[in-house]
Amino acid sequence: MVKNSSEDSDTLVASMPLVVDLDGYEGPLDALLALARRQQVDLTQISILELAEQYLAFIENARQLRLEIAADYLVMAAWLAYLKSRLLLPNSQCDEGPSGQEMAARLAFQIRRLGAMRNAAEQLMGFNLLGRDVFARGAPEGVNIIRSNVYDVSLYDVLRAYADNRTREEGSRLSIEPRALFSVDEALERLTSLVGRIPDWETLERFLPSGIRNDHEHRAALATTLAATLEMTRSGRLLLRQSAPFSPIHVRRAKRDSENGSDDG
Amino acid sequence: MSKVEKEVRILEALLFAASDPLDRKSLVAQLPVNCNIELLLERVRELYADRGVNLVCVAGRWCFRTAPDLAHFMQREVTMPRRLSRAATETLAIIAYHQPITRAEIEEIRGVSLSRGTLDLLLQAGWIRLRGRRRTPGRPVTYGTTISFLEYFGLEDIESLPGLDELKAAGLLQPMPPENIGEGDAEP
Amino acid sequence: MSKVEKEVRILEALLFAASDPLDRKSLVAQLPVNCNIELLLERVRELYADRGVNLVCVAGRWCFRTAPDLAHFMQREVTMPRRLSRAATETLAIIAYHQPITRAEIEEIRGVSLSRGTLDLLLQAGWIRLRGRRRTPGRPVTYGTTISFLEYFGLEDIESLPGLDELKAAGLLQPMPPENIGEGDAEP
Repeated sequence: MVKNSSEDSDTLVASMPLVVDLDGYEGPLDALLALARRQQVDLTQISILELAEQYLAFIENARQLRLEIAADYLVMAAWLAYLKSRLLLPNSQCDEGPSGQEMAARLAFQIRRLGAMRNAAEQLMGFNLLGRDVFARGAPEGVNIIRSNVYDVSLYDVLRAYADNRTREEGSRLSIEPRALFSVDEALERLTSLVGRIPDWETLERFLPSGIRNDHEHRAALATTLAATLEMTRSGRLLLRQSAPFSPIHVRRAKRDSENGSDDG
Repeated sequence: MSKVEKEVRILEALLFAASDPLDRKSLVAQLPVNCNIELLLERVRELYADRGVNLVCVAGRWCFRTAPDLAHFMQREVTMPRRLSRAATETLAIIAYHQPITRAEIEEIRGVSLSRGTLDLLLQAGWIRLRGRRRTPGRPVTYGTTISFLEYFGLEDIESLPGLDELKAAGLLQPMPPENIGEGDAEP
Repeated sequence: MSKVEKEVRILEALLFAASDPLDRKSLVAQLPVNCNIELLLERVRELYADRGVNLVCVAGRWCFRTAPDLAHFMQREVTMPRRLSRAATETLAIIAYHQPITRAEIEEIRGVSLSRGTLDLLLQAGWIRLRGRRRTPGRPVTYGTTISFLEYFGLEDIESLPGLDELKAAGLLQPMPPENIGEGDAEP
């Protein structure tokens, strides 16, 4: 941290090595405020040019120390380098946009404003705070006069409730797509309608439904169709054959005496 | 100010701020050392004897109490503020954000059915009102918030409610990690 | 006992028994008719000026508080509020002085973006509230302070913020430097 008190003299400031500790600052404006406080006690009199140089030196120093410098510090450095050039150049070219002086004044304003707010915050925290310095009646006797609000709920509670609800909602809106898988019932129905057309051994694969889009559906259809053939085999309507483990499964209509030759259509 | 007077002031402050009557021991522990607690208590008792607040000793412990003769000035029906239930708060928030909204829509957003009293309670509190009827089958009643709602919550108009992005920016709305799905516990 | 003295006693008792600061209206409603509330409050204030408990006006409402100089005799661990970070106190101060103010404006003053929890924490503590929306593109939400803020810091009203007049006079509460230089974007 740059200590910011008791260094009024410019020569002293100039001779002071810059202490580089980026963690000590909350952003470039904060760093500039700290540098400005070194420069002068009265923030209304800051020299922006000098401040720009100090800041650039500060960033350069940090770079040499190979400290990681956040992007906004570098943006500020680039902007200050530009401002410095604007301030140093004679104001001859009458381009649009604010002059160097105007830009400097605005920056000085921002620094003063941040400084003022920081002082105000310190002053506020130095007040006699309720519960820290002064205390309310510890045991009010409960005569709560004119309190027309029956419910104790703040806007914060309402917002919180809504936010929680939305959070739950976002998290739980999990729509499960209906899976177009072939069911055993469907396979049974399909095979039943086809069974008359399987006079000879055919591979099971041939009886899968059409419109299968991927391997996943294919495997599911194969499993349900197999289950259906097993069921139909059990009830004596089909025959199944597999010559070796993992080899293709073949299906054939079971010839039943009663149906022989009659149900081919 | 004499030493005793100073100690009397401390004793007053301690007794005032205490949430329970204090016994001699705890008083002595908080007062400066070597003070005469009996003398101090007697002083305070005398000081406040004719005031609106008196020092009394109950069960060996000391506290301030309003003077008994003023009891009838202290009486006023006490409407102790009750906490609004979570369900009611959430319902109120949903109505505020989605008005005009029907009961069924509220239930859909909350994911649970609305218990009978919730809307009644909010209507009674004067925060919501009937807005009209939806032009859909069954013509369900729609609800919205009232002027009292705005006044109570210090809102200029209903547009002043922060949007989802703003809730997010204020840190209220937090993305929920997927692990929590199904537990219904969105507390961060 | 004179009429005024009697009324002073009642006022003491009322203020003492109340759990929250009381405004003039509530006090008048409880006191006997035709009493001079200003005079009574002044009397009580004087009576307690040097006592261990003082009458103070916070947020335009009256209450007793322990004398600030006795702070170190009070049992701190009981209600010690959690320490606010520098970012949080600074944000609170900026909101107090610049209200109504948007999140973007707070960030501009601080020169850094606001971390997620800061506003949430201040909202939860009940010190800030939503004020409305700025009539600018995007209609951003604006924030301001609450009555609890005044109570916590013991301020009579928002005009009592330290140095408010000086800051105003120095133009530091305006969005732009007092000279109001150009529209050039000098944003760092």
